[in-house]
Amino acid sequence: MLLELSSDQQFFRETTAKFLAEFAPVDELRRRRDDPVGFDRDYWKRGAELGWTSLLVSEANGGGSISGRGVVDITLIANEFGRAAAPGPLATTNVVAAALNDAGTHLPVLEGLIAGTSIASWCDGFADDAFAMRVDGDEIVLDGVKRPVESGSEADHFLVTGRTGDDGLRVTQVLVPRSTAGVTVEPMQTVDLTRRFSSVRFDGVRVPVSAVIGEVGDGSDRAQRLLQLALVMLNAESVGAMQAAFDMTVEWAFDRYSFGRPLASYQELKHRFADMKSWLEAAHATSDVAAAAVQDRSPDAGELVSVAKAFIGQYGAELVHDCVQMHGGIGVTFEHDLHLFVRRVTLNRALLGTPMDHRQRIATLVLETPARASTT
Amino acid sequence: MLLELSSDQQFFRETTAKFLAEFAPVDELRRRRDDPVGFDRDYWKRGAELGWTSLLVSEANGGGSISGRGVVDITLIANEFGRAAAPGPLATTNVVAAALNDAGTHLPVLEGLIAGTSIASWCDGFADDAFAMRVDGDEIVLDGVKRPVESGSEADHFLVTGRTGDDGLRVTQVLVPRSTAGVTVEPMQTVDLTRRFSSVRFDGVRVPVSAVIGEVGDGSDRAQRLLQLALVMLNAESVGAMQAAFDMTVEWAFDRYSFGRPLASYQELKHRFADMKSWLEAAHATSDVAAAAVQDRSPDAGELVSVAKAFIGQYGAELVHDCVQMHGGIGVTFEHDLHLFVRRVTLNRALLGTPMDHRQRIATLVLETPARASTT
Amino acid sequence: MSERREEYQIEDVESFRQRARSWITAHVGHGEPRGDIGMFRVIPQEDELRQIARDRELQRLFYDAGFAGICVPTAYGGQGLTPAHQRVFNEELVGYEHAGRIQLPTMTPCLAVLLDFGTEEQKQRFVPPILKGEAIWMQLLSEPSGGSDVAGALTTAVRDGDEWILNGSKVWTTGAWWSDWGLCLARTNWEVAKHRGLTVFAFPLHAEGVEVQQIEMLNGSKEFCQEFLTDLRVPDADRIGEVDDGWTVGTRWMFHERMLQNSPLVTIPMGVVRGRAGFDGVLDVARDTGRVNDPLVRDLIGEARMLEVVRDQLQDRVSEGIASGAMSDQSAGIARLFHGVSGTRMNTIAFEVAGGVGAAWTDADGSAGRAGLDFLMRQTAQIGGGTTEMARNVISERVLGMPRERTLDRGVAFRGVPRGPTGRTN
Amino acid sequence: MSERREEYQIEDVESFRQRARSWITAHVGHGEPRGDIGMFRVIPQEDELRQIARDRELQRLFYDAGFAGICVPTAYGGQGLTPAHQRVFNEELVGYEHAGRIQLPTMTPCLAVLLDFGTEEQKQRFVPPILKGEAIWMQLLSEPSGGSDVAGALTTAVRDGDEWILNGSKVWTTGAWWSDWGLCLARTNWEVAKHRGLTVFAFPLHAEGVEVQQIEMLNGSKEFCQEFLTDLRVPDADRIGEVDDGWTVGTRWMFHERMLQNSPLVTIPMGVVRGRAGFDGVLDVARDTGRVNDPLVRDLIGEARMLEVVRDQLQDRVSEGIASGAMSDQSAGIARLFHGVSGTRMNTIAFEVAGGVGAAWTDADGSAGRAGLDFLMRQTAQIGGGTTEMARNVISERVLGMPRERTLDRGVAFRGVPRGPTGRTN
Repeated sequence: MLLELSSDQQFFRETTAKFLAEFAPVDELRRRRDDPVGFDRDYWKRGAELGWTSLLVSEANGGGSISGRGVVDITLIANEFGRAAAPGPLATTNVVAAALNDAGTHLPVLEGLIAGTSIASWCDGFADDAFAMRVDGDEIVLDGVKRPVESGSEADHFLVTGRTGDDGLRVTQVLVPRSTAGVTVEPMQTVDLTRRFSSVRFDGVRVPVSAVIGEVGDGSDRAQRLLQLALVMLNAESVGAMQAAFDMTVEWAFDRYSFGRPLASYQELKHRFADMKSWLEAAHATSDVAAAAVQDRSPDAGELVSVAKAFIGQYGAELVHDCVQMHGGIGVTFEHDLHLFVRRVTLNRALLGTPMDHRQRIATLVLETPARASTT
Repeated sequence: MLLELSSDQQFFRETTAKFLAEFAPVDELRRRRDDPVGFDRDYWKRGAELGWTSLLVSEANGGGSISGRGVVDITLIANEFGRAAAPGPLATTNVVAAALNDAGTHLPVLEGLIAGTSIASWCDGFADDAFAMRVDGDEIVLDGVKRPVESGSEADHFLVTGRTGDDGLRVTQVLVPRSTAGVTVEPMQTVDLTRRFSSVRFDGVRVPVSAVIGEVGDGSDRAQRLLQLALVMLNAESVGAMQAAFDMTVEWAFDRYSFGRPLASYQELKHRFADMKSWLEAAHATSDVAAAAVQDRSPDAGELVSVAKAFIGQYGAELVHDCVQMHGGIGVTFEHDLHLFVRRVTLNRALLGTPMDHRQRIATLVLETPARASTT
Repeated sequence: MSERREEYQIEDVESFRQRARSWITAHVGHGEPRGDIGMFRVIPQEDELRQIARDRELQRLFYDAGFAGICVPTAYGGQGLTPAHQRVFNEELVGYEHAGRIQLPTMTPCLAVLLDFGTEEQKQRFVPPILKGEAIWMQLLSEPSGGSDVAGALTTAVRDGDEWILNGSKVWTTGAWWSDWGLCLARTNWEVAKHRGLTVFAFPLHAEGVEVQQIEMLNGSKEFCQEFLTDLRVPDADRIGEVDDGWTVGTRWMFHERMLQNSPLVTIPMGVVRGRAGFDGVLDVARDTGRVNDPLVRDLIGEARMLEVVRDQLQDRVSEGIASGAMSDQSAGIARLFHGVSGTRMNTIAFEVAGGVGAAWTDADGSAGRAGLDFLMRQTAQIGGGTTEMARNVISERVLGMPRERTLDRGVAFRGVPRGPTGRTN
Repeated sequence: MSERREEYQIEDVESFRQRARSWITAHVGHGEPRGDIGMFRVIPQEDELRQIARDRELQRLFYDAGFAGICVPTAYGGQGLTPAHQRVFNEELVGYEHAGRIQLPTMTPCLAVLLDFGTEEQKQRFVPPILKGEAIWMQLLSEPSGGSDVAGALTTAVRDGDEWILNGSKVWTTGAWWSDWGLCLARTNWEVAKHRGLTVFAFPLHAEGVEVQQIEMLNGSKEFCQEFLTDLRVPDADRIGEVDDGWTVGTRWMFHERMLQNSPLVTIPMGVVRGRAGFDGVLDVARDTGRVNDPLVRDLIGEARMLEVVRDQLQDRVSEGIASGAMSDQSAGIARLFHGVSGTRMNTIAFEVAGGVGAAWTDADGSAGRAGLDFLMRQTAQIGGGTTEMARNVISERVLGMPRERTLDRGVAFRGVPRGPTGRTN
């Protein structure tokens, strides 16, 4: 999280923090472990009233940011989600809202998303899945499976991206109502306690051309930007979860005595805490820099979100697991709170590209950048 | 090194250890830094009299092992070479000796190698280089570059492997006298203080068919075995160098005081020593098991030498560098002895396949083993 | 530990192998090729009870055929043979059913401790039921407040005539709810230094005064239990070792614990415990995700294979070193450390290879679908059976002879040792 | 540290940028795109002297144009501007010649310490020659016996009237043989605790009583020196800070040292020190070995790039946090730790990518041919400028507030502190 927030941002962040402390306490999260949805619609609607769903939408379309930099603002919320391991389809709904805002289509749907009365799921992932999309007269026909789709079982709409055109190289995005014939939603299992994912099958699903977000074939840049936005939110959330696990473990190290001394007095543990602190601050830094670059639509935004995702995926997991190690056996019990954060970091590490995937992407971006290619 | 040696093996090992302490002390190694050869012929001849060059050769051919298991015996010498960072073409000469012994050809050359009066260099590496070899009537024609070739500048003979036959799939090995027309030896730079390497160019070099080791096209299995033998020696030598660096650093930790306490009393350093000890013992174990498998021509010998090479390459380097770190600045000065062992471990890590290369090879071997392929 | 018969009486190892092979092929059914013991799997309780009942039957089958307690003296129902015989039996058992779920901690450390420190009467009484599969033992060593400091036990035993009255709580016992006996380290003297006021007791886990609660792990596994001892009465005849000398017992106890399946008292097919969730798990995930031809995945497969092979080679070296006396008993910590560190790394590799399947999966994803929950439990490889931190202490201090870590509980009455930031000392 | 002029007097940063750009393009030659400062390169001594002479000329060029000491008060020959102006100047200097070899440790920590603790007279006397390139300073801090414990200095200063007589030895000074002045931490009182008996002095390195020896590193580099002080006489007027209060100076000194090129006193083109031998080095090796299309090499390229980008992002965060007061000065250790650990990792990656070329090479192998010798020097990234171990101590104790490590030298007269296994205390 940013070292310095404006007073508006600080108030905004604290409001969400207090709300989550009241309505998503750890015992509530545990109770939801077998809940097929993972969150209450009412909880989500009240969160939307706090601004969770409007930050990436222009004021003209009914949204609005806190600081004029909505992508930065939403990292504050995502960070609090991580600190509380909070339920709710934050990333997926905001990605769809950003897409509709960007294209300027489906504004009534966008209105419902902002109000929190409707849920939409972004169906795309890090890599292109095998998915068939074609234009058939004034209809779009979809065939294939998208997975994992966050909150697929609750979604009223699905944002689906595919390739169209004779060359198969044009990217088109459509918004498919859940009730459309041929759409099947199958629940998946997951590492998280409250997040839910589905495998969504599209069997010859037909939607009118009016379902297209923007225009047929104009989705390439938008799809890239949506991935960047999703990564920004995942990263900020993971950093929040890392912070929560770290703070909890520092406290434990002071309180827990072994051989007559607090754990915090053992040099080997102290040095591991120092390493963790360096990873944690680095995670904050890289998450924030990437968010700012995406906000500014900077040319290196793609590389910076991948750098952040690769780093936070790798070192975030190492950090929370070292927190577990510091706790010993109690740290892997269901009754302890630590696993709530281990789960969230683990989930986000595996979603939308692992560290290995993103390292490969970084290399591709670096090697294909003309400026750098010319330095030798 | 093996935990338990026979009394013969123990005597044999100690004889070499004493010889190296007398004739290759650390100051002598430092003096040789700019010596284009890196060792004395007389030193080598006297080592040969101690058995350095005869262990992989049958008694019938003038050699002989200590324990009846020559591959195991030679790891004792290689280990001492590592402990002393000793000069001399141990691996390369023994590989050629093993080849000639195996094929039963060029016995007069073999005799000179055993006596230490002649040096031969094995020119092959981990991967096939681009190298052209063809049979032209009763001659073999060689074109290409082999590098790095150990002690190439001193070698009287070069063992060169190439592919022959219409399909280019038959492996042939030839012994090329250094004086042959078209052979050019160019010195290379290296990380080691006394080992020397060359790039050897063969420009339309013609040797008679009698230069072939064994027969034309029979070299495939032998080439694999030579690589295994070379890896066994490199591994054992690296383990010896790891042991020397570790022992020196443990002693330093007891003697060096910081803030009024010996380094050995700091828990964080103690735990790193524990990690190093586990890597060191593991390196001994995997080196020894691989050597035994190569001795026994076990079907998994290829996998086991790669496992050992990958492990010792990675963890050996981490161990010696952590020894440097424990020493601080003094550990990277030329006057300190530590770098002698860092160099040897570094050299062997990069020779004949890096850890990454061998991990890839392990995966290939595992995935292509029918037994394992059928377990799912 | 296992008194050998006179040399001329001992059956030749190869002839034993033939006999074992004949019997196993004739009388033991085929089992799963790889085990999943101690992997925190989530299984219904009725299934677990059925598995344990079956393991008791198998143990009895081995006993009746003369293959239980291969290294246990014949006087206590064993076979009086050598570790080499046990190893051969474990080799021959590969691919067959076995009583693997009830070997640890019953055979080691519990049986091993009984053989080391039990009186003749205790050995006569306790050992045969163990070998017959009638008595499953648990180790009551760790405490909720204790962490790695097992000698800092707060569970208290007070003498009352021929009995002792125990109060306190123990934790991290595997399957105490279906086990029979517990071996328990308790404090019998608060007025002396930590290690000098401990005593070891044995008691039935279903005795009055013992309450067993299952602990739920984060992945839903309920493999572990916590026990609450309330005015539990234990006859002095069930005390193991001398009064206040429990740390002598405890030191050997922890050595036996580190031996795990390498103990010559354990009958488990060679490679079963070693194989699971290590390299084979990585390979399964790579296959189920269709990634075996990806060079990056192959790099990870190569690393996992390397770690597993070296881990086992190191274990063998250390076991042989300890057996021959070339290494001290404390060197067992070297293998334990490597086991833990390589275990978490292999687990991480499996998770990386699983890719997005590690986040969310369906049953159709096969082994890859287990990678996510397994990853959450990653550190158990470095916690269970003594943490890697404790192993590093042991290696640096006891193997390398470096200065002991400063403790605030040495040489002072245990009653006065700080146990929390407020200076609270009970 | 740098007193700002009155608000209305300060030149606007953007106008400063324009002015700097115009002047640089008109008066400074083009330089190497990337630097290799502090990389232990092996160069002939005459080349090194020529480079230093050129750097002195450049420093004078900047001084004469009003671009030296941008954040130094005008009273001492500086420009009295802000860190933002320095940053802009460094940005504009990218691609041009610069005096990079004589910035560290002259500008920080030496100049920074002089500005913090020098008397008015000392600042008037010492600072202008530094800004003009006439005085290159070295820090005489570490000692051969000292390791990370710089406060354990054995170099002794004894008062003799208006002078002090210094005896002892200092080590790890960069290029002392071509430098002019040294800033030296010495012990002035052996009868008090370690930190309370130190004092800081300045003296010319070519004074009588100073012998400078070059140290040869394992790769042949002779960047570092060791100094032997024998009855060196230093006037009390060249004492920096109070007598026996040298640790107050030393604490700031080490803070300034950790700032490295992030100090607002340093003029180095943005990215120069950062770029070399990190990610760009990896990329060069990959290109020179023709491996950029190998997915495994791309994985390593991606990792190196990630580490470098995050390292710089972290450095910026910490610098901003310290500047704003959101983080303590001690937080500089966080960036230092990451810098060291990522540096050794990037070095290792370059060596792995070099493959067999890392073992033996010819000039034709280009950058890849440097990977082997660089790898031998890998740990310098975690040793130089304060070890990563010390950074971890600082972070855990001073940033996270964990209990201080037990030392045997606190609260006792330094004379009695153990300095070796025999109990030898000098």
